[in-house]
Amino acid sequence: MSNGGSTSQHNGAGENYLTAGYGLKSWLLTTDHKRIAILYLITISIFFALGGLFAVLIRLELLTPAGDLFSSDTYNKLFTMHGLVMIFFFLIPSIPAVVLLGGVDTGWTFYAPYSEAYSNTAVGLTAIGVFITGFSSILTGLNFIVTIHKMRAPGLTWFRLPLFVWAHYATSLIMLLGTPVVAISILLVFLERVFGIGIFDPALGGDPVLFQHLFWFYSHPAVYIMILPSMGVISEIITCFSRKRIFGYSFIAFSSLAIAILGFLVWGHHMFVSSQSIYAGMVFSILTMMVAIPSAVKVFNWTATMYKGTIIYQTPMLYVFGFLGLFTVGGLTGLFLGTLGLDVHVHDTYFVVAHFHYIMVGGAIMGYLGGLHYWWPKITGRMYSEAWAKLSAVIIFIGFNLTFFPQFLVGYLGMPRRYHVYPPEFQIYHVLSTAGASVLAVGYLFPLVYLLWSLAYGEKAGPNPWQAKGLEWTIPSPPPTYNFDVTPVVTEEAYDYESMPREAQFVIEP
Amino acid sequence: MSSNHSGVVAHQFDDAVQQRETANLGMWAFLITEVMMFGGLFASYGYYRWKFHDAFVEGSNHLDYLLGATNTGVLICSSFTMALAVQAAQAGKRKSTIVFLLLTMVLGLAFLGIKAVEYTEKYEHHLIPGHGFQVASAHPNLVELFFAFYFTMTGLHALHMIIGLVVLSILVSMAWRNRFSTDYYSPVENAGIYWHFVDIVWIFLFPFLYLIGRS
Amino acid sequence: MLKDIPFLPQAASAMAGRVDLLYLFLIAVSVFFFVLVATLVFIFAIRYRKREGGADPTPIHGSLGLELLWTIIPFCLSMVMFGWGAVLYFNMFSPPEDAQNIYVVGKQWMWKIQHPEGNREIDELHVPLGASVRLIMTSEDVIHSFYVPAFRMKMDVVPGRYTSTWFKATKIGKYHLFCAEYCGTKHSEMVGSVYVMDPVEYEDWLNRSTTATKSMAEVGGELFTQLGCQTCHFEQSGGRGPSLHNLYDTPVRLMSGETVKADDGYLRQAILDPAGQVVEGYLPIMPTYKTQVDEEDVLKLIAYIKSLALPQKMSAHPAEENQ
Amino acid sequence: MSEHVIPKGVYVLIFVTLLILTLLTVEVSFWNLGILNFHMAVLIASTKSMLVILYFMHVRYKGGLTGVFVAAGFIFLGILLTFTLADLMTRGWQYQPDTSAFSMLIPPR
Ligand code: HEA
Ligand code: HEA
Ligand code: HEC
Ligand code: CUA
Ligand SMILES: [Cu+2]
Repeated sequence: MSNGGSTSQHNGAGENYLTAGYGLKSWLLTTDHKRIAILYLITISIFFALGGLFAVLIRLELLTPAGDLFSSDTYNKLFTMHGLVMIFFFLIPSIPAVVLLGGVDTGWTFYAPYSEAYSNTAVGLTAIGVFITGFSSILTGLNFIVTIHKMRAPGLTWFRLPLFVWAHYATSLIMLLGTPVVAISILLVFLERVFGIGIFDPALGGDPVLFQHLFWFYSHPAVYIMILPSMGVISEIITCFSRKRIFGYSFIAFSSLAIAILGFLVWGHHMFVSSQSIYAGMVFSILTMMVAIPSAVKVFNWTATMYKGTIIYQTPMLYVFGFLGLFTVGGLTGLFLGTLGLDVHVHDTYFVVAHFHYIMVGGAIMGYLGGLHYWWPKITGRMYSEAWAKLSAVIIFIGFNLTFFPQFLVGYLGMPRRYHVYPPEFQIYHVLSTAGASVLAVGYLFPLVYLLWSLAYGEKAGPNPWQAKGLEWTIPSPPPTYNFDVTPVVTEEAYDYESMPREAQFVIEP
Repeated sequence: MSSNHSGVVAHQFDDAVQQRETANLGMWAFLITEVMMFGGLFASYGYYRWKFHDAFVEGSNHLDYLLGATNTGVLICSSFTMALAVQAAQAGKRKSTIVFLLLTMVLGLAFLGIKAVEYTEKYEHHLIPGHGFQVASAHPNLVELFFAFYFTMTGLHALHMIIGLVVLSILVSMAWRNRFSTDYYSPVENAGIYWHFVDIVWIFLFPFLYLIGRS
Repeated sequence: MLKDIPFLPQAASAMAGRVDLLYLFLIAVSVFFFVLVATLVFIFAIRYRKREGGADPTPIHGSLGLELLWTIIPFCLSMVMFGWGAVLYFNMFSPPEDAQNIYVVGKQWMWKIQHPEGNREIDELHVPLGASVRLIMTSEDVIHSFYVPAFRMKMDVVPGRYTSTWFKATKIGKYHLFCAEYCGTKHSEMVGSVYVMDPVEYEDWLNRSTTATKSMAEVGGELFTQLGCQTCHFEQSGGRGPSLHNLYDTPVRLMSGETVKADDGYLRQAILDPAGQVVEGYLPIMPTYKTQVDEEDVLKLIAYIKSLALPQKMSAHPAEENQ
Repeated sequence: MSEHVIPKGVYVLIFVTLLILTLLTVEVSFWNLGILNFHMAVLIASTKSMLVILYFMHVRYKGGLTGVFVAAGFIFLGILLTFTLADLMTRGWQYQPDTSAFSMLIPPR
């Protein structure tokens, strides 16, 4: 394996953001966004492992139909924690911290009146946590939107922005519009608990279905917060390893916006059997179908990008392949759920569980891992072991399908979610699923090991090991404390790979 | 406000205009989140008002619409003086900026004062939800629900007023120390936008809470 | 081996086959698109892989024609899904006129079921083959969800109001009943069985099952006297309250000027919150019975009031009528 | 690009209009218009807030981007309100003898 660093100006002597200032304090109080990013990366990795640990315990319990490993209360806490940690570790890592202190067992959907009247644990505390994080995610979103509108580098027109930025713009939009609503509903829950006023509790005159409306108004769009950044990552990687510009740039860009906006119109599809009016159900169903279209457009454009490219099987690209397949399955099964007559049967069964794991693990996590491998050299200045990386990508793919595909089947057979004991005829599927989860766990352990290993022993990466386009690749790896010495001027479109000289196309052999 | 270097352009901006526009847009984006937050409340309120119309009428009739109307007037006056303060800041008139800001604050305080009178009265009539709530009604818990919304909505609104007053007092002191110029007045402008927004919330709260079932 | 891994659950209701058909259609569409995407990715990955002497990447910006194609086709297909699903959904929540009622009360963590004939069961539901059954459900605590996979039927059971759904069993047998909405510690143990029986046997079961010495309406009638309702509600008009005879399912004019139908929900409210809807021409003097009756009592009272309605409207054994 | 400075006269005009509209909304609420009372209240409040937004908040004189932001805020607010209330208001339509009145219930505990 030869190193792309041969063309680099990187001399190892200059100060970069990793070496500028040592000590815990300089890290914790840092305002350099790259350091923040590293801290963020570490935090979410820890939370991912923690969420994974809960998942493994869930899977172990489900190995047999009887509830032999944990008590039902423990199991209920497990999946609640698993869901919360996994969902919110994507957004902001501080909610889980609050949750873990308290011990909540309401399910991540906090359904009233259950969450109020019967859950004697720390909903109040969680509420405060959500409020605080909510506020910070609002500020993040706000900051991002305004920055994009007003502070782009010269020449960086809207249609020259990397698609990653578009995706983030859409994400911020969702945070800006959705978070306040969930914040206020949590406040109402809080008031209800403290003052005993019946806002959602039917015993006092309230209506639990209203809570579901307010909750899903935020939480459906929030699922797109999880997938959109990954979609952005896919656009970056697929162009780089096809050595080709993206197919249908503006369609991909606008579909992100369409997803963000339409995403606010479909929340009722979580409530088809909640005693919501069936007419509202129909409206939500038809809109759900429409929000799927922009995702379809993206999938097809990514596929078309590979046409007549020069495909390089580097690890990040393998994750892209995985993403394309698994996201498509996850998305298509989302349509099953959006189809009214069918959702009545599969709602709150393992079919739903399989759907969102296909999208979130198969889609979002694959994107996250792809991005991690893609930018690892940039962040750390080191190359990881390609062979090990490829191996674990394959293991993850296999383990993933083994874990979650059986869940579609058992879901359609009628296995409800959040069950810790179940009828024996479902066991075979659960055994398969648990077996898959073990494979998956191994697959996730590998990157942990070889990435850490590369920090010490990996080859030096040079500024642009993939010969990638994009401003971040023009500066040394790891980047210096002040990103750019001079404000860069952008004169070309994003992903203009074809115009690169052929010999510069790629240095690392696949 | 994004920056407090008076007259100085912070390093991530190219010039004063870009900086001002950015701050302004940021304020608008923030207000969108505020709209959505109050929106959640209005949606819940609307839901129950439709569902429990009679109880909400009853609850509403316990409110003193004259005080509500007076307060609406007071708030509109304060918006007016706020608009004049922004205008004065734009024109670089330090003294009238300060005077109008102070006037706005006085009106804001008057609003809160009247609100306090109303709250006290509710307290005396045992109309505080969850706190020995008592009302002669066929469905007291639904009337209580109305008052829960009344207090949550007006309370959140009052909180916004208080924050606004704090901001205004900072602005007064900045203006006092001559921090603003015709190039740099966006703190005043943005505080103005915020203040008007709070006014708008009240413009809806007033008829929704005080004026139902009066006919 | 493969027989142990079924693909579709048992189908035991009129709706089941229709839902499965829709499911198969969606699978067909999904397989098509999945295979399409996967094959293309696969072919491109092989055909255009980086290799000695491979062609340079060709710059392609996009193609409006293709974009339209792959927007419109999925859109049309998804509209078919919507339409098909919506029709089924509508049917699922529109019980036929002749459906017989069975009452369900969910409670942490059990299902309490009452037949109009007075039989009561816990975590079990016996129904006759071929009859349309409408479930009228409510909860005493939190939200539950009544789920019978073999019927492809599910409906949330919400405290504070009645929800309803219906089914028509088509195959004799014993089927799972699950609670599908997370409801606390023993959510996964809030399960039971549904028995679909031959109508004759069902009759038999009704008579046999010992819980039912009196019909629900009869018990309701006793309650009516016990609670003193008859002090105001006489058979003829002239009491302090209106006569409840022939009231069920007829329009009632309220003091507020509205006219509402005297259905189950209305009656429930009339008993629990009389002041909420006062009948025109009467004073709001009826006390609330909120503290004196529970959900099951209310159902019984309602059954009694129903039994006071026109005889042809009510039948003691609707199952018979269906045959 | 310097800010447009709005003449005082405009502010005064808007101010007076707002006060008049406040009186009007109180007055109208005492007329017996049935359901229309609510519509009138919303109409007047919307007019008032429109005036505040356009003139006091300078949106009329700002670039299109601010307008887009404001519109976005209202559109999404509209979505939240419409869809939530639409559920409640159409529940009674369903063919089912027993659902229409249920949404009005106070249950026992
Ligand atoms: C990242 C997260 C994510 C994403 C992106 C999605 C995307 C989608 N989701 Fe999913 N969903 C969840 C996370 C996510 N979901 C979670 C966590 C839950 C459970 C919540 C809980 O209860 O705990 C859930 C639940 C859920 C439900 C409720 C199920 C129930 O409880 O009964 C529904 C119902 O409509 C649904 C639908 C969809 C649809 C239609 C999409 C669409 O956006 C998908 C679009 C993508 C495609 C369609 C694939 C690509 C397209 C093609 C290859 C072309 C062919 C296309 C056509 C023919 C149209 N989802
Ligand atoms: C992004 C979100 C995300 C992710 C990644 C996952 C990942 C996984 N999930 Fe989860 N899941 C949810 C989101 C997610 N899940 C949500 C929202 C719910 C609903 C909760 C609710 O009902 O409220 C749910 C529910 C859920 C259930 C249903 C529980 C129930 O309804 O009863 C199951 C059951 O199999 C499950 C399994 C798994 C498995 C096997 C994985 C695997 O992919 C995990 C694999 C990961 C690991 C095995 C960890 C790897 C280990 C290391 C990296 C190193 C070790 C650590 C150190 C040395 C520190 N999940
Ligand atoms: C103190 C007298 C009184 C008693 C006791 C009483 N009611 Fe009533 N009831 C009334 C009056 C008066 C009305 C009409 C005004 C109203 O709707 O509130 C009424 C109305 C009703 C209605 C609605 C009738 C219609 O025509 O729409 C029902 C149903 C009803 N009562 C059931 C009961 C039941 C069941 C009980 C016993 C558990 C009971 N009532 C006890 C006085 C009484
Ligand atoms: Cu009852 Cu779950
Ligand atoms: Cu959703």
